[in-house]
Amino acid sequence: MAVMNIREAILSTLHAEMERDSDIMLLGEDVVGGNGTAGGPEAIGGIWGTSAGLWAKFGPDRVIDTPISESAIVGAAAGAALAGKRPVAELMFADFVGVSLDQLWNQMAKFRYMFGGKTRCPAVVRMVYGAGMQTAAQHSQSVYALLTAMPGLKVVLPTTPADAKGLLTEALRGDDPVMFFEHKALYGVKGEVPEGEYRIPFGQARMVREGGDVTVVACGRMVNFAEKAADKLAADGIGVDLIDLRTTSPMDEDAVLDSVEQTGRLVVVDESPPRCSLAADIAALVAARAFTSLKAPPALVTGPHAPIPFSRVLERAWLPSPQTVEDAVRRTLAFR
Amino acid sequence: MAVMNIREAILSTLHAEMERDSDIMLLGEDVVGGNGTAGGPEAIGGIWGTSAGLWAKFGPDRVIDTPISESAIVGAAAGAALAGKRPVAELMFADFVGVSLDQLWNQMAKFRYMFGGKTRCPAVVRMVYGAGMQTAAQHSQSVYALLTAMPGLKVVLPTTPADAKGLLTEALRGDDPVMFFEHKALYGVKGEVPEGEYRIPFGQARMVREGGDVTVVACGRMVNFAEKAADKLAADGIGVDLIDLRTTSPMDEDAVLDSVEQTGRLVVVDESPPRCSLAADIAALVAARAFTSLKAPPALVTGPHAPIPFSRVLERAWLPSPQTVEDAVRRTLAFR
Amino acid sequence: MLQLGHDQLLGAYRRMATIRAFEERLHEEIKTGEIAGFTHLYAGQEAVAVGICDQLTIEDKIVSTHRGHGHCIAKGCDVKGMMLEIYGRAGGLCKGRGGSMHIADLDVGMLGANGIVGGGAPQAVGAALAAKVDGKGRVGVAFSGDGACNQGTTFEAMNLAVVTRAPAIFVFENNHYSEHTGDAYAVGTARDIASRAEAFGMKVWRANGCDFFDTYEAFRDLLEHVRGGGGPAAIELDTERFYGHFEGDPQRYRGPGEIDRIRAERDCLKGFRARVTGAGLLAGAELDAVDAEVAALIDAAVAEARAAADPDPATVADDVYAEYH
Amino acid sequence: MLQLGHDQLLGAYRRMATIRAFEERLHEEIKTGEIAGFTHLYAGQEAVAVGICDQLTIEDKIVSTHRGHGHCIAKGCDVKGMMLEIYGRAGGLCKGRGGSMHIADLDVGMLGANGIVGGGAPQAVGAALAAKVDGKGRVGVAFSGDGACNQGTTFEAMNLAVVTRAPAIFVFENNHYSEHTGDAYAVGTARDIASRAEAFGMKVWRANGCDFFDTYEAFRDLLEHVRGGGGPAAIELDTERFYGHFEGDPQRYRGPGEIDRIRAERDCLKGFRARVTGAGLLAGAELDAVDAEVAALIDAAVAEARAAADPDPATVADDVYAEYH
Ligand SMILES: Cc1ncc(C[n+]2csc(CCOP(=O)(O)OP(=O)(O)O)c2C)c(N)n1
Ligand SMILES: Cc1ncc(C[n+]2csc(CCOP(=O)(O)OP(=O)(O)O)c2C)c(N)n1
Ligand SMILES: [Mg+2]
Ligand SMILES: [Mg+2]
Repeated sequence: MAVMNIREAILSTLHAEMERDSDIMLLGEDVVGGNGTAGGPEAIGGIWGTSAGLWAKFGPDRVIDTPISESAIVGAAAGAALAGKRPVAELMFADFVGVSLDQLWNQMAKFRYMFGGKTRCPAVVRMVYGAGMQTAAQHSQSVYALLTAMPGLKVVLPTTPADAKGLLTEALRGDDPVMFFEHKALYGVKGEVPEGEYRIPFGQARMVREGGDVTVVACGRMVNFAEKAADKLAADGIGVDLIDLRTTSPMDEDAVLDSVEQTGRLVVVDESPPRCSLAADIAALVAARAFTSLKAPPALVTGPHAPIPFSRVLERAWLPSPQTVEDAVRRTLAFR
Repeated sequence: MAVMNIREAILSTLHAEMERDSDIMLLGEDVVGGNGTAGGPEAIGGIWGTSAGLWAKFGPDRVIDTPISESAIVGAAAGAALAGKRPVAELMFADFVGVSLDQLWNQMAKFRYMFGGKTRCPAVVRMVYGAGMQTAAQHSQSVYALLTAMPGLKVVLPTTPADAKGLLTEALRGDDPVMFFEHKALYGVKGEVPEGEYRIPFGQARMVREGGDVTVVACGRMVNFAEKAADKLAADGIGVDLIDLRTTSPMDEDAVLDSVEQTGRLVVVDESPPRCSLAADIAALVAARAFTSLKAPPALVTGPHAPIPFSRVLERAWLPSPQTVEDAVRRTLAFR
Repeated sequence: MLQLGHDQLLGAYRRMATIRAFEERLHEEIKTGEIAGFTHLYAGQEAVAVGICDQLTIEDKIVSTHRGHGHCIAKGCDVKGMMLEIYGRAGGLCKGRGGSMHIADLDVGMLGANGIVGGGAPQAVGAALAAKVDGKGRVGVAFSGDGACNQGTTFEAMNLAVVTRAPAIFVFENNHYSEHTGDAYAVGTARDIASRAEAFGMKVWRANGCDFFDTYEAFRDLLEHVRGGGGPAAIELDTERFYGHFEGDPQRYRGPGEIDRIRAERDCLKGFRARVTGAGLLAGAELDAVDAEVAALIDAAVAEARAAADPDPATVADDVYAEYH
Repeated sequence: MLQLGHDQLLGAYRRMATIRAFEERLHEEIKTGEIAGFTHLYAGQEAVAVGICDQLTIEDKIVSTHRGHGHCIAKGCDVKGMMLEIYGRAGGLCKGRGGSMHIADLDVGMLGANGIVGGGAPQAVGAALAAKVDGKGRVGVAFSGDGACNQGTTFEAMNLAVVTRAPAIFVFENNHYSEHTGDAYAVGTARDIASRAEAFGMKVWRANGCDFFDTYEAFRDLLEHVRGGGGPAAIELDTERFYGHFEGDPQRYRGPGEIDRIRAERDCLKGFRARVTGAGLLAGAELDAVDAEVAALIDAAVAEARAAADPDPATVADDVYAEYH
């Protein structure tokens, strides 16, 4: 086991997998950096530090800086995947699905189905998401619900360095398009990472802790918030089943349903506005499939139906927090 | 009252409102048709027949044919709205939100909020949606959930000619961006339409019928399917409260909750795949806010988690139907 | 023209004639009401698809448009499989899931028709970037219409290809209409599509897309440039569509006698026949024989498609993923 | 240059100096950690924003970029309101909801900075189409960087403007970098952005964006063309950014001595001062007095911003809609 942060886990996994499989190629804006400048290529190496050294090792045919053209980036990944490669496209911010959605949704996601199941499109689209750093309305969004809704895509959100490695490796070995979400506020999170080959199958949630009194389902950075809440609740003798979904498509429905069948109480924490959200999706799942177990109404902890504001205090008010999770748990437990 | 179909209701409303308000302008692909051809402008007049005669009456500055450039169409509407006009942009198919999402989601929807509430962006984006005519995976989708999820947008889905008039008029008089959905299989639906000014406030559902045994919530073409199911159920003495949402953002939560408080049973019918859908949204709403009234698990009638297929039999298997709605109602009622 | 041998010429004729017969037959079949959805016929543009695809190998990739039948046939898709697909049958090339607008066959390097105008161009660049990694001189080809050249994706794709020196080829089939709007209106005032590609620094060619030989020769030069590592290139073909935008289009935007004129003066099949028989390269009887074979093939395809089984509704959600836990 | 009177010249200097002082002060303030998020400084490009906006009226609309402070100040946004906004205060121009990347003031015709590269160009065309309906000779202006010129929306916007003959103006500020990549790499091999606009059939101008007078004069001609109904036009300005892409950028992509050189040779403020004092149009002391006033204004703005109240968290979901039932 090596200790590293999520950024390092992603970078080292890309290095290892690109070495192993010469079909993997990487493209995006400034993933090399410095092209066409006096400083020369790799003057930067990816603005998030997740592609440093790849260009030098694998060359310009496999590590490609692109113009600011997200539709072309994702579309080229789609085409390269159809042509037999395993492209990894990087969206500098997940918000840029706005300028590339068609290639994700109507192209990549649908090829296999439209073409009668005879096609594989193993493209991985890495995208940096999430609020908490005052990057405001157009650079802070968590668009996983939008993509989870789209048949043909898989959606992955690691929250630990080990999961980052295991899930990225799995994405690069599979045959379907994968939306790989990296939270900008989690890159520095450290943890132990298994050495050597390490894969985590999609659709298997991580049981972060078992407490038995209430089921809290979360993903991404919200898992950390929920953990903090769970710590405080534990001090009062309240036991939380905390489920980190890891992948929202496919989703580990059994993990959620099994837990709710025990606890009878559900809190979902989702870094997004409430409407047609992942939180709603999970609450509906539980209401429909664990109805008789439910002892209290499902509680949805989300942002408000509003864009994400810039100001520190407003952004904090927008986001769920350990406190709002804790409050929701207590309210849910108080329900009779 | 005049009898007309939805297509005619939309066209006549556009004529009337453009006459009344010189700030209204229309833009889209082939909304005039024939530009740059021997046949000349208005050789066609809109491929859906919803803009015929507007160019001749209001001239080329207010009725504008565009190249195939949906981002520019929606973006130009956004800009014209900021500049004080009331643009109506047409997306020939709602699926083309894929190539224009940024201008809808990160621009139009967010201006007012990002700019501190000092801005209005009264753009109406009309888009043609829905399955049932074998237009396959890229021309059949019902993308209202995706846009309902986005704060700053209003989402409207008329199902009758009267509603088409009343809701479109309201959209053209309001100060917010409105996503106006026209189902391609509903254009020919006929009905009575009030003469003169007629507005329907957003956020007020239409109670299609009151039956008291079960609440069925639907929108768009699914309302018609639900009505057929309700007819059959009525023959067996089962009374359906059928709610046509009309607008999904804002949504008439009270209409849904009030009905479920009476019936204790909910069926939602949604022409879309199940994940993070409007169906899930409503089921979650009810589970969270009418928990104690619920006597059975909410039933979600949606398409499967798959793109929409071309083949007639497959498309029929994909879509909800009067039969699947009826079955869901019976299952819900059978639940003890 | 003289560089093509007898079999090559006959093969080219066969493919063009197959496309024409396929489309003309569809035009009739659609009237029966048995084929629904959108069908966009390629008749009139055959010289483009065949003049280009005849010079590609099975390893070269093409990406097509909503008007894709011609590209499919030219690249080698099975004609019966296509007909079954358009009828929505289980035995169709895409099991009835795609229909006319979404035919693909990756085994022959046909990466898909596309219902989204402009959707394909970036994908062709991706295929070209894949080819570049392999270093075997393969290319990625994007077919686009004059309307598609206005879509942002097409521009982005051209620039990306130039920046990365991808062996990508942009084929602009200018049939002068995007739906019901003329290129004189929609393609800016410059009107010429190739000059846009030039502004990205690409080498461009222009040819008569109703003339197989002109198309073939221009594309031969272009292909030599691209395969030789000269970077991406574009070609604009002046061509004609013989039918409406989609089946059902009243075509009120056409000038009086326009269709008669283009059919009389710009029919690539008639032109081909006149040239090869005039030069004594192929005999009229040989071409007649091909016509007869093609007619029989299409008859058989339609008969098979009409009789074929629909997909099993229970399979509606299959094939969404390679695997989904 | 001689056409500008004393007050116009002094005003132009004041606006350029205000932008420079605003940005240089922000560069310092950001180090205190009190300003978070992304801040992109406009220093070095002042001659563009001012050379252009000085010729626009309050009824003309501009759409800006992520690097928007200069455009805002040049178009007349309140400087204190901007500073408060960048500090995220309740009294900010956008109530603290937008921050540096989303400053707008519709009352002065500034339709917004934009965090999405390429997002603004179609909106400027929309504003231009609105102006066309009104028929009063107003224009819509899109500022775009050399990086933004590769985004599909920018191309679509140019074509749409040409097709509709909208009084739209595309201002390409080529500062030779998009983030950490050079224009020599990312803008195809043609390198010149204006020639792309030309390929759409637009009239184009090119000027030295570090020279106020060159920019001013070229834009004057352009504006005459557009206001006169000549259709859309584009101008490419060769300019420089003095700081990193965003605050915190290590700028390893710069050549040795590059920043010193551009500051020495291409500083539009120094150039302006030399020209106007050399020609005897303004006295050095007048300019010094402006510098002092500007410094005082920025000091006051920062002091006010530091002391100002944050927004009330309870308002987080206000202002999403004009009304929402
Ligand atoms: C993104 C998108 N916008 C609009 C359409 C509707 N549409 C289908 S074909 C077409 C015209 C295409 O014209 P062109 O590219 O010249 O191809 P042609 O039909 O002439 O072959 C349009 C507008 C679409 N399918 N996709
Ligand atoms: C759609 C989109 N893609 C990428 C980015 C990230 N980004 C912000 S600024 C920038 C570079 C822009 O370069 P340019 O247009 O030359 O403007 P400059 O920064 O030089 O003023 C990039 C890539 C973005 N904000 N939006
Ligand atoms: Mg065409
Ligand atoms: Mg730049």
